[in-house]
Amino acid sequence: MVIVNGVKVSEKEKRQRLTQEKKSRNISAWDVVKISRHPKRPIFQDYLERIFTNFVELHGDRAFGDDRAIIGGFAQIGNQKVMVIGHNKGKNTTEQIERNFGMAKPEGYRKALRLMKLAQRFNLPVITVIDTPGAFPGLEAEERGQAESIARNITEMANIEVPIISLVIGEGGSGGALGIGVGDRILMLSNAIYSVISPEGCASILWRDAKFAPDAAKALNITAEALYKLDIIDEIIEEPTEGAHADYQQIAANVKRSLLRNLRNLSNISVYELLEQRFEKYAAMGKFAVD
Amino acid sequence: MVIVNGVKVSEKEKRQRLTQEKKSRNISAWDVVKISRHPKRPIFQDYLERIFTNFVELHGDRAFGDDRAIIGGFAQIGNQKVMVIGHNKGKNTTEQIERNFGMAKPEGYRKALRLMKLAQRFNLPVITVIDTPGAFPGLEAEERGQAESIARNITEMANIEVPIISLVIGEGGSGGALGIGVGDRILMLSNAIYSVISPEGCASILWRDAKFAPDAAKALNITAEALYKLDIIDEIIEEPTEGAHADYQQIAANVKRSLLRNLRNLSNISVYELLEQRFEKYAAMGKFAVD
Amino acid sequence: MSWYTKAIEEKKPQKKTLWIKCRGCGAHIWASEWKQNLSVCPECNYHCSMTAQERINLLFDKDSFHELFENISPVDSLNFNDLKGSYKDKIEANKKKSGILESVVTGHGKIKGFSVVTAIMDFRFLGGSLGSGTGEKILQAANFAYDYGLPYIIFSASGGARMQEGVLSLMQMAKTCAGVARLNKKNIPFISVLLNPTTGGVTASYAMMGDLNISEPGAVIGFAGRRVIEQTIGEKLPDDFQTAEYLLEHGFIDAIVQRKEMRDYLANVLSYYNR
Amino acid sequence: MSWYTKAIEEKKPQKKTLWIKCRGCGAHIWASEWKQNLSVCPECNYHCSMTAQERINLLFDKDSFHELFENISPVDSLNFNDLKGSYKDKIEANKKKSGILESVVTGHGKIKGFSVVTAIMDFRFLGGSLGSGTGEKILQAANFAYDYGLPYIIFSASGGARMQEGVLSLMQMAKTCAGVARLNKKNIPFISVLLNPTTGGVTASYAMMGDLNISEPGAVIGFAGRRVIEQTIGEKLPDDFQTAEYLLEHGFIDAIVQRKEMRDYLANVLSYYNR
Ligand SMILES: [Zn+2]
Ligand SMILES: [Zn+2]
Repeated sequence: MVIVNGVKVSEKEKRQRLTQEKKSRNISAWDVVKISRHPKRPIFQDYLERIFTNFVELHGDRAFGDDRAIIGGFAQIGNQKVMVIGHNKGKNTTEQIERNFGMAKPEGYRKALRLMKLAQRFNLPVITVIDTPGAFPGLEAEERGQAESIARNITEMANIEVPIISLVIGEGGSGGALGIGVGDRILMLSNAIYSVISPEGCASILWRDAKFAPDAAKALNITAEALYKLDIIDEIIEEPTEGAHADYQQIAANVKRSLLRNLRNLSNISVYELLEQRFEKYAAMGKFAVD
Repeated sequence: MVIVNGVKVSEKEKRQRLTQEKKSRNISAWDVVKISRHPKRPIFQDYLERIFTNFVELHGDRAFGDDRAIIGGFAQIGNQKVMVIGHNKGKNTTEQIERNFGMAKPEGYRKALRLMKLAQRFNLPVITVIDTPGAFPGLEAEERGQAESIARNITEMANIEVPIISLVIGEGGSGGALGIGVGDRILMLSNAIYSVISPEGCASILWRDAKFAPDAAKALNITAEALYKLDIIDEIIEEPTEGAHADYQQIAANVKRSLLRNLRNLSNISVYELLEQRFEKYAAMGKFAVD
Repeated sequence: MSWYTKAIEEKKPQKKTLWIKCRGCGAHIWASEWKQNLSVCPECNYHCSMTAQERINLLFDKDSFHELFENISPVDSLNFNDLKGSYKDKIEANKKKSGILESVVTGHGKIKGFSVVTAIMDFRFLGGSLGSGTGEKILQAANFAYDYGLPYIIFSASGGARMQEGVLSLMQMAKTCAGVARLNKKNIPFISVLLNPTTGGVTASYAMMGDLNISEPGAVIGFAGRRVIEQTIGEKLPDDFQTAEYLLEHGFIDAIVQRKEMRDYLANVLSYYNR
Repeated sequence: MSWYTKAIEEKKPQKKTLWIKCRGCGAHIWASEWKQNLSVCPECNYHCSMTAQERINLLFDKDSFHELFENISPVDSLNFNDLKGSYKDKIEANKKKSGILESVVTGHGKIKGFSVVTAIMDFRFLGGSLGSGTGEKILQAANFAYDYGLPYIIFSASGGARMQEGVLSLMQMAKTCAGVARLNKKNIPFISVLLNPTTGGVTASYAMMGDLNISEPGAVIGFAGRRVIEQTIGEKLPDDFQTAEYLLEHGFIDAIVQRKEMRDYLANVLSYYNR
């Protein structure tokens, strides 16, 4: 017997569920990787400017620093007030260096958790926006508890008593992404990726050469389409054919529509139900054999 | 009308309450300061060895480091299992340097808070042992949130759902002492001091010269006797006449007896009542005029 | 803990003063311009301290502020005397000088329509030090916020605990934080505005415990005094040490807000409270 | 996230081996002495890895251990093929090699009389990697501890998430931590024992979230791989980087316990649980 996310699902059922979203696209997983990293691809800041109003940035982890690789604060989307938190890649070299290319350190994850608890105090839903090559793999990050900070976020997000929507807009790089990614809904742009390891990293371990990254990308199932099929994500937000960078207004409109719909759907659930459903959602993830 | 700790108290009543504890002692506040800092005065470690058994030291704040100026862990006193946390001064120069003379940094206060929450999880009462000249006044401590860490402890200790007993064995130095000092009971050795500022610091500000420290010591009301009169502390544990250093066994026995009695008294209070009483205790502290 | 108490003593413009010398840059500014600019230097943006009443006027909707617990004042319970005289005399002098009875003014009011409970420290009164009366008022106001489910905003400006009340003043740190802890438990927002200067025991208690910690540009915020730290480490500290900007960089301040934008900023933040 | 998966592959003594070469100091130790010393080098105290079964024998009261969820095993749901073949084949080979069906053994048992629920990772099975089956077993065991109100102890030894299951393996971090979060909420102790090596996604999830984090001497514990970090910072890392001793110094480990003292230590800690 094969368990698909906790329940037996026939392949037919699976295919039907996908039909509404699936577009016949003739691009490879590696093409998607390249689009997800396109230098002109809209970043968190672009969505902040186009979708959100009245952003009040809040700084600091109250213990060590203010990591610019993750930013967050109060914001409004339509008439809905939220806490929005996201990886902050930067649009040019200066910004990218200041923001460490969206690779957060422990103080970044700890700030994110602080803001989620603040959202709980203010009774606001949380939107997390994911776009990172991964958590920063540096000495000081390791020293100050990169692992601890991600582990704590993943654990405590399970108990945050307001709705959480996670949106993958570009690169969903491993633990660095999941560290703000434990949402009640996981949405993903159609050319975003979400992976346990970078295709290059995987290729250099399992193929002994990073140049096999395209093979690794395919094998890892990192595209929105693949992840929807695997029941990891809840919704794919369609990009323009060439990718989100081709039409900032269009993709922003699509993202906004999706966020508002999902906020609405989550708004009438009691805290008890919300946390039960969140638990069940993650408890159901994975495929394994029994006997 | 003068309010003494939230209620009108007649001077007569006050004196009666003190009679049982008060000894007619012909030593000045400054003498007490000197005894409290006596190089041979028993430190936390001495009580750990004499009163507690089965000590399991637990390390680290889970964010930055393991401050040796505050140590703590599971321990047993008589048959009672507790979490014990205290300032750790050191007995010789090597130890004193390693432990920074009992002057804790933010990571020390954060470790202490972590252990109090651990005590809550294990349902164990907390004993905090205070003996510090003050929180470490250094650049790195300031940078990493000396103020924040003390403030957080003081605040969160108000909500810790197990009994807390705070015991001042030597120097109760200002915020650095209070950072682990918000107990349901505050006990103090008869030659310990507890002060908002060191006598030297006070003298150099208000007398413009540190050599007036004896005057400041008297004015500040920092002895156990004075603080008992002011309803700040709950109990004075008597030392041998010359001071605790004269008889380690005797003072350890006195401390143990007092701790066990207070643990017993706190053991049958519901969590709700405990937190209410703790709130009322601190809400009542202070003397001011109304109208 | 009150190393700063003496260190900073802002000179407020007198009625007859024609110009103000800025403590930030030394520029001479016409008193009328200075006042119009909310006691902020138009040359260097130095934010000079304000009285509690000036801050009420600046931030609260007209006639919306109602003072609470105004009948609380200090007593010299230890008969504290130092070289310059008795605490008792200082209390009287400070009452007279400032026209208020304690180092904090408490009340409730509206900021652009949003009801809040507030405590506003006044640095003129004994250097904004935290005494028993101060602590009592701050706790009472917290309890008021708790009872009515209203957000609580404390504006701090203080040299720290009030030495002349001994450990009674130290315990005000625990007393005020007990109030904050109750608000936390009931999920009522507490906003801390740390003004120049906020130091010692005030920083190490309620002032640092805001759900949001907000400051004004250049405000000095610290625990230990600069001089004490320099003695400890044996070197000179950087110029921006213990400024609001430094604390923001180190993760302890959410935002630095210009004085003229504070009212809008607070109203905006309050609009996010969704209960 | 599995940089270590290949890096460390302990050679276990074969039946016929007369002596063992210590990976710590290179000394040659008689196999019988090695075994008697619990696979710890008598010369340099290097703690060599143990199988799950060896650890059960070492720690649990005789015949007290009952395995749970033993019928769960991996599936190659992505049809993952790399240069060296299919994940499917690897699963079968690892089952055969190790005699267990997943990288973790779960169950309940007693340590000196104290009942606990446990999950014990076995590094032999695919480098102790965290796959869907691993995550399922660890969560199920957490739920068992939750339902019965028993302390939960996880012994980790893992190269991290299992790449061959793609994001499914990444999500096991959230899945397992959801179990830990429920224990936290119910105030049920969770003790994490981090063994050599514990890295990547396992360190960044349940392994770091113990109410107590305990380790053995010299255990390598880290998030990013040493080589990756050296590439990032362009310098060589200190020798003790990412050892248990290093993590203790940096505040992430409560105690380092010698293998021969682990049983007593855990029993002692468990004796403090007072519900
Ligand atoms: Zn100026
Ligand atoms: Zn060896």
